[in-house]
Amino acid sequence: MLDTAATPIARFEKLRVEFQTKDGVVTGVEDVSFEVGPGETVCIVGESGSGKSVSSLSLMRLVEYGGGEIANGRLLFDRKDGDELDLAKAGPDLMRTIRGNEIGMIFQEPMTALNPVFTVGRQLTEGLRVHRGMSQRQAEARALELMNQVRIPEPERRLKQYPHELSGGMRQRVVIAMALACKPRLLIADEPTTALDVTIQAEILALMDRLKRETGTAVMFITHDMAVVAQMADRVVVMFRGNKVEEGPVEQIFENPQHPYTKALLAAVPKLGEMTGKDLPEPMRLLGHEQDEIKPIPGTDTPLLKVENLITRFPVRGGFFRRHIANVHATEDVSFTINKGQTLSLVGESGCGKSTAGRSILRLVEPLSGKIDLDGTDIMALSQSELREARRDMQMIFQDPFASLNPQMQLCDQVAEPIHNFKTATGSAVMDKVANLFDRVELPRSFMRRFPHELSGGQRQRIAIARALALNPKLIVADEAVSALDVSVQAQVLNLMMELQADLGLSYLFISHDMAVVERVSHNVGVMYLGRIVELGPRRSVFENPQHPYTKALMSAVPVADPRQRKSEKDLNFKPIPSPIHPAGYEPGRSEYAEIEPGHFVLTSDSGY
Amino acid sequence: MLQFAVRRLILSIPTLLFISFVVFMLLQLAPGDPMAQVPLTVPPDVKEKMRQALGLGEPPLVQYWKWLVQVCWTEPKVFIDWLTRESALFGWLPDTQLYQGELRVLSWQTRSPVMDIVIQRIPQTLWVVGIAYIVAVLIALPIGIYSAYRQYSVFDQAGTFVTMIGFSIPPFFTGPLLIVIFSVQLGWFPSIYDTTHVVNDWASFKVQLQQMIMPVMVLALQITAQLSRYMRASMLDNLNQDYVRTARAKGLSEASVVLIHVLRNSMIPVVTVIALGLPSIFGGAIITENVFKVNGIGQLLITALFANDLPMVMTLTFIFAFLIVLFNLIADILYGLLDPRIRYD
Amino acid sequence: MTDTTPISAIEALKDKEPSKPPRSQWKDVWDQFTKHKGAMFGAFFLILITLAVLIGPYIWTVDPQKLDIRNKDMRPIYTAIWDSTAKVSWAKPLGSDQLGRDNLAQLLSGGRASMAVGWAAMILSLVIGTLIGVAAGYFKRLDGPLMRLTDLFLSLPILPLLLVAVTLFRQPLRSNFGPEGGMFILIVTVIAITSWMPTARIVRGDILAIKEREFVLAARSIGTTPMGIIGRHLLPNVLSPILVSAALGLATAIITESALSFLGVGFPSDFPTWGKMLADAVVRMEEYPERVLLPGIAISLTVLSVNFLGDGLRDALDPRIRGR
Amino acid sequence: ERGADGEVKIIYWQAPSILNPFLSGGTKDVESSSMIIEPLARYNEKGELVPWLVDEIPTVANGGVSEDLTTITWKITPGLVWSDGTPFTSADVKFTYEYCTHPEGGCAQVTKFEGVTSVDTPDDLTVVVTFASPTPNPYGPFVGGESPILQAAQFANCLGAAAPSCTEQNFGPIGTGPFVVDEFKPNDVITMSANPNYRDPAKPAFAKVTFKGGGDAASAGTAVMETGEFDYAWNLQLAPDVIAKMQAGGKGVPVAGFGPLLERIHLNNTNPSPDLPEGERSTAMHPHPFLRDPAVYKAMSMAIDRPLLVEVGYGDAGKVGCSWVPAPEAFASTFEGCETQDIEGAKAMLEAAGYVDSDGDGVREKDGVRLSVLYQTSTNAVRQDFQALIKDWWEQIGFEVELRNVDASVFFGGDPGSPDTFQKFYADVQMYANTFNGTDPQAYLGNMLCDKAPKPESQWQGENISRFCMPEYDALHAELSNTADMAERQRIGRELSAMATDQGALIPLVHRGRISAHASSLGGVVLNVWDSELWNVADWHRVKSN
Ligand SMILES: Nc1ncnc2c1ncn2[C@@H]1O[C@H](COP(=O)(O)OP(=O)(O)OP(=O)(O)O)[C@@H](O)[C@H]1O
Ligand SMILES: Nc1ncnc2c1ncn2[C@@H]1O[C@H](COP(=O)(O)OP(=O)(O)OP(=O)(O)O)[C@@H](O)[C@H]1O
Ligand SMILES: [Mg+2]
Ligand SMILES: [Mg+2]
Repeated sequence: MLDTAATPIARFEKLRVEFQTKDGVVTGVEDVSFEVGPGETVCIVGESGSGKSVSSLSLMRLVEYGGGEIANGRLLFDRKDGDELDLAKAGPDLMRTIRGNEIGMIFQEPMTALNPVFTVGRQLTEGLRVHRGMSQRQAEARALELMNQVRIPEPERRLKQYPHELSGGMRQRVVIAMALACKPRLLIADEPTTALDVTIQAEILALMDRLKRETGTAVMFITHDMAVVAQMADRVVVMFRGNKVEEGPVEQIFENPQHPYTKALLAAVPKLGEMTGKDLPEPMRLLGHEQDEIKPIPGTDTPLLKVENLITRFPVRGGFFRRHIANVHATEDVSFTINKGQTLSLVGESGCGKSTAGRSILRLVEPLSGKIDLDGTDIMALSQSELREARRDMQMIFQDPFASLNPQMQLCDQVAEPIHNFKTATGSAVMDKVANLFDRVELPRSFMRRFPHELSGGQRQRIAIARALALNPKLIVADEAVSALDVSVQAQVLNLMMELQADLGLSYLFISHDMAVVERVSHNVGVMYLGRIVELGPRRSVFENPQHPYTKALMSAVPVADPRQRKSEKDLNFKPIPSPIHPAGYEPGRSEYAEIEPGHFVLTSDSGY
Repeated sequence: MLQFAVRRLILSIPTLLFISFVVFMLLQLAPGDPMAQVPLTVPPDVKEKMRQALGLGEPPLVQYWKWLVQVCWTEPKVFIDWLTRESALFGWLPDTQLYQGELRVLSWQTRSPVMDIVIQRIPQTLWVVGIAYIVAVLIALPIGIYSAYRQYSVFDQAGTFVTMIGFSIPPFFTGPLLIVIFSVQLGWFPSIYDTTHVVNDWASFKVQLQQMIMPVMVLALQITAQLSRYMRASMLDNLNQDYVRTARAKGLSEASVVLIHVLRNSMIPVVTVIALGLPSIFGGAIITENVFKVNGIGQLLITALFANDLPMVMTLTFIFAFLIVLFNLIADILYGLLDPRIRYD
Repeated sequence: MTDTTPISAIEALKDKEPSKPPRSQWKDVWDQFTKHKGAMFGAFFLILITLAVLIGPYIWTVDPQKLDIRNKDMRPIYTAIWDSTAKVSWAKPLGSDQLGRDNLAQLLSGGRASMAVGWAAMILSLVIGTLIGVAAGYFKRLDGPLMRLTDLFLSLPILPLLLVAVTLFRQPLRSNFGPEGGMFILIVTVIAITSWMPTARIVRGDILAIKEREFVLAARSIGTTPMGIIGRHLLPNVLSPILVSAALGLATAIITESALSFLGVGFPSDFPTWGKMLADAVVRMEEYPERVLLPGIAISLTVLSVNFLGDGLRDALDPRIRGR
Repeated sequence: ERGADGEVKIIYWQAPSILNPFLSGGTKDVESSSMIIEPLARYNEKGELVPWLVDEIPTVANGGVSEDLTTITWKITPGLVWSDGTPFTSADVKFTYEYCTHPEGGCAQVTKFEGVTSVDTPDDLTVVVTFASPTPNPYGPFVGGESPILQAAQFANCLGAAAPSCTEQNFGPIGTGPFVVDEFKPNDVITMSANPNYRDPAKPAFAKVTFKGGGDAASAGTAVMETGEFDYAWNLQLAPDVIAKMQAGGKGVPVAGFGPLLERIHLNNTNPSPDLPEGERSTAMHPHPFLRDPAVYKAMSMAIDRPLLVEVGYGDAGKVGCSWVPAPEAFASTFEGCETQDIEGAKAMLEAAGYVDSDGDGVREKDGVRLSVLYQTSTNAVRQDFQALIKDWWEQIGFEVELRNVDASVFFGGDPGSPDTFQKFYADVQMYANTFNGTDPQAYLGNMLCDKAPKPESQWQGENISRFCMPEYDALHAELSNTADMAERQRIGRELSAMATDQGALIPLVHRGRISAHASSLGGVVLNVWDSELWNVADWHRVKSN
């Protein structure tokens, strides 16, 4: 298995980690052995809960703080002076000198990984002063150097800022700089880009790649995103339910997967460009479902929802009298049409106004102006009680399946709630209907009495879908409905949604930032930037013939699930997004479009890009 | 931030006026008579004359207006005069002489300006209630921190138990108990607080310490119980945060992880709780002050209440309301200062 | 790692199902609850005390207000163990007070009063606090006025309020509910309306946070009315701070009632409560320590039990904690 | 020798709030100021008048009081000086009269000057007080702790409406007494030091006084008798066993003295029923349904075990109370069966009068009138014990008793708007204590005159709390006020007092004394109940223990 001559930096041998919980012992990692050689990037992939994080935390000996215990196995680490050390048996003092010094770690959530009450500078210098014994001044100088290394604009100023004042991408760069501060020999990156926008993800990945090459650090990269693996890895370790199921060089894994799980995983990854040449969306071919027939979903051409010139702004209050001084221009002059049985996707970066557009249609936020026509009903003209009625026809699925379910309520009650609200069924009919809905979303009826936390992410999202279906809506607004899910689960949920569309003739407004997913599911696509739709048209024509420069940039940022097509940092050049806040009274110009193909519109007026 | 503070301050004026009006009307409704303490041997018509002399005959609204003018206009003038005349801080400024002998808020019991008495009472209240608060904070925080760090350990369980006991025993029980043990049986500490005692050297400081120790302990027990619960909960919230893992991954020692990273974050809600509790210092601790004869503000309020000394009760309540509103504001500002994510603008 | 036992691909993509069979919600709550030692301790003592004060007077039928001047100042029976000269009698197992009233009977009926005041005031203040907190947190327009109202109540002194209430409402209450019932209602009301503010603040803060969670938006989008959102989604999620307030509130109410008795503005003198027994006995603490200790222990034990019970309930009612 | 004994510490559990007795009238204020300012003459522990700032007490015999009883002439001791060194003159005395009788001053002691038409000062040392009518007892003005002399120079600007704003004067009056105020913290503590200009160069023995106020009687007793922190504690209203326990502490001793203070139950002679319209409740319009029946109130009195009340409530500080005027001795009346409880007799008496328990509910009734009484008093531990005991006894003889206690500040505060004042008397019986100043009960006996009943028209003001009304009584009292002969006055006094108890105005319970405690090492304490307890503080000294 060894393909590096040098001694590996870290070697996991038969690692087993257990957690003591109220329900007895839970095994986080059952039996894992692999190694990381010097200068090598090893990607660890696997679905959520497969033990990726636990393995890496074990190496840092941080699992103990989460209640875990290394029950078995050795964690050999090659120290700088050449002798091998079993970290599993190292004492806490010794571990402290290794953590942050010889092993650096980057965590998943840049939002929460930084202490909100200390400045970036302080958090960066801390490790340096502990491990390198630097003075405050030396440490600051080194911090500045690091900030430059990770290419943060205006590094001096950033050092004095607090984490919340930085954007997600910048924060993640700070976290990387922090991990690199003491020039560790091994860098562990636990899903460093999962929470980021595609464009930022692309930049961070490129940055890590460059740093690895420049410093020669070995990297253990944890992710569940196969496309990212393809971009980063030298070698791949596939984990499944606490075990390593496959290991090998990246090309081999992608081109010739051995283990059924790896195969299934790869099959579930939507790849940008897969749908090239097809007009209509179609479900994915999942392993184990090969026998199912893949049918494109034609939909109809009768419009269901017509949105015209939708403008939603959030007032910003300020000044001494808390007067309305500015507006967040969240959606600005947005128009589109969704046909019955078809899907329109909105894509764009975080903060571009996708969610606001979706919510405005249901009037969950009040639009400022515009016209919303749902199957002949003028939504904007409805009173509150009429609106409630109208919402029967349009439902919503939210991004975070955990946050969108009430943790205190049983699942059947949550699914039954809309039925009770509108009294569409009474008595025992309610539970029958709920049971049918469970069947519909392929959940066992035995789940009906469970609570949300007892379910996996995918299952939870199916509950959310079931709830949305309870009233037989015509339109479902799916706001990042699959973004938080594992690829395999995501594929299942997507297929489910498409299946429902085919069967029930549902229309979707599908909001996502994942281009590959959007390509898979949509009939039409709208690309949003700074509150406006910059490009709108049939999916095929937008994806195969992008016209607006922003659309092009977005496409280029999407990682490709092919290890032979890697991107370098130089290819990437994204402008920071301007602020959507304008002083009160500012009236932006109207959106003007050019129709370059039938139904394919490109914004010609200023978009801010 | 400054703008926020000023805005809130200005907004609190109508609130305070409303509060004072409600309290005034409430006290008007309250039964009782300032003449109740005058012996029965004094005939009613004489009492009636005494009442007249206090201005009791006027309609309530007139009384309220007079009181308001006195509190909000005359008293500040007197205070500024005092500042520029006698205080060490502003004594160098020329004497302003704003006060021209207008009628000040006079207590019905003592026929002297209420504010003078309040100023007189503040030192002992601060010594006892204030120090009890400080002691409580100093005890409660470490207990809370350690309990959270070692959640469900013996220390944690014992701490919970003891603080709960502290919370559930009323001070009119602990007070006399301490007096019986330490004053009567052991003779270590005086049972009566000497408010005239002046601290000017080590020996007198020791005396002060001795007479303070019991009331401070009784009060601190109560406050500790509550604060340590807050501290513990807040620490527990933060100990599981991601940034704690980041700090550990940097190789920081446990001490600095807990005492710098976690503590700083956990203190944010606790500091506001502490700040919101501060007005209660000035409100005094009625029962404890009564038991140990620390004649502080609490005792002042209760005697004034029982003597139906309306101007005194009214002014004290108003001061208290003012402090509550003020410390609400301070707590908000502190929150903003401690937590950089919160910005007021 | 080995392909000898191939995992079928379809299974590989299936989520792991929770291994436990689903159980009834209340059985789950109960199981979690019984695991909490403190809660069990709390529940045990609370039930014991409640039973004692409820049923006790029917078993120990001595009238607590019955004067028996010849048998005054009796010691509890157990003092005979170390002091053979002590004045004890089985007729007065816990001794008697300076007017010969039976301590046990007083303790039992005093407990009734204290517990009743504690529970009633706590529940009332919780209801007020929760209502105001929810209204302020949920309806933006009400937030400012309601929070100012909270400030107002925070600065209201409890004593004059009680005196006002006594004069204004005693007569009508007395004629409707009898002298003790009337005073009970007054005291409970006054304690409640001077103690709901912390609950309101906490609830408001939590509601503000929870209101932003997606499931509330989801509930709105499925047509749940504001009342339904509050009742089904918000309230269950603020249950745990409310429970904590409840535990503290019961303790404060019992202690406030006793402090009022101590200051002489509480119940009629011949109506025993634990707080009053304690306050009355403080002057004779040295000769008759049991007269302070017994009610003191009763108060502490109740408060302690309720606190632990609250802790346990909070854990048990939260399905997330329960799941672990 | 002056100042030789260091410091004396006095604790009053009610804190003095002002040192000008004319503006307060509260006992604590009168007594604390009595160490500083003094009257011309005062009562000693036996209730006898003793000259204080004068050489002798003026009487008809020595010509000091005119034959027609309309003037009294005081001769001030020559050479007296105020503590600031200025001479004490008759002008100060006259000023004090003007100060207190100023119509806008709200003087609490104005009754002391009742009937006075003028105060004249023929010379610096002579004061002539002229009364409008013959006054058999002319020792009201300038006599006793309530009527001390203020310094004219100091208070000159404090007349009338200006009186309350003279904080400095009210907090530190210049006097002739043994001590001068160093610092006065209202409602907290007074520090005083020996008056350098005190008339007796050897006194006072103490150089300093700390006069602490606040807390409760129990802790004051503890501080003197158990911990020895204080030397003198005033008015320990505590149960006898508690005092005994404190005394066992060994650091101090209680002392008791008896004045005319009587704990009594007033019987409402009018109907307090809440069913009556407001304004008619407890007024002469409606007589009480059963309390006017001698059988009823006599039975109530008989059922009471007064010795037991004394034992439970006051111990050494109480005696069985049989007379409305229990002291001075010569005025005290008594009645049969006062000392002994007679439950059976009481039952029989009720039975005979037709009060029987016909419906078996344990409560007697007659003609549909149930013997149900509401029994109110002020909030106070001993009173509550009494209530409990008396309730028990009355229930034994077939009454139904409901207890109520009202906070003292409400009960004794004459707020006409409050239903809970003792003057409104919205109850059937109520219990409290009352007394009179000095040794002459004439004014006190006047409290049962028919027209002194509180009623709505008089804003419920009036001393006749029981609403007792008997023309014979009024006539006899008129006779008293015209009688100068001492023996005759005493006879009439006894008769009036007996009349009030016999005719159901009140039931005397306990003749209360006052218990104070002083440290064993404090000498010279002579408890005086007729005047300020601190009347002879100049004689106090430290007992040298060996
Ligand atoms: N603190 C803990 N207590 C109990 N069980 C735990 C704990 N941490 C992890 N586990 C268990 O260990 C297993 C592996 O978790 P781990 O966090 O390593 O998954 P992961 O592969 O990193 O998933 P994700 O992609 O969601 O981060 C999970 O099944 C989880 O239930
Ligand atoms: N309730 C609100 N009040 C004020 N500003 C808001 C509000 N909701 C959203 N915004 C602002 O409106 C803009 C668009 O937000 P929106 O949530 O629609 O973006 P998005 O495209 O959905 O982003 P993401 O991918 O992060 O969900 C952002 O700048 C956001 O800060
Ligand atoms: Mg993970
Ligand atoms: Mg969004």
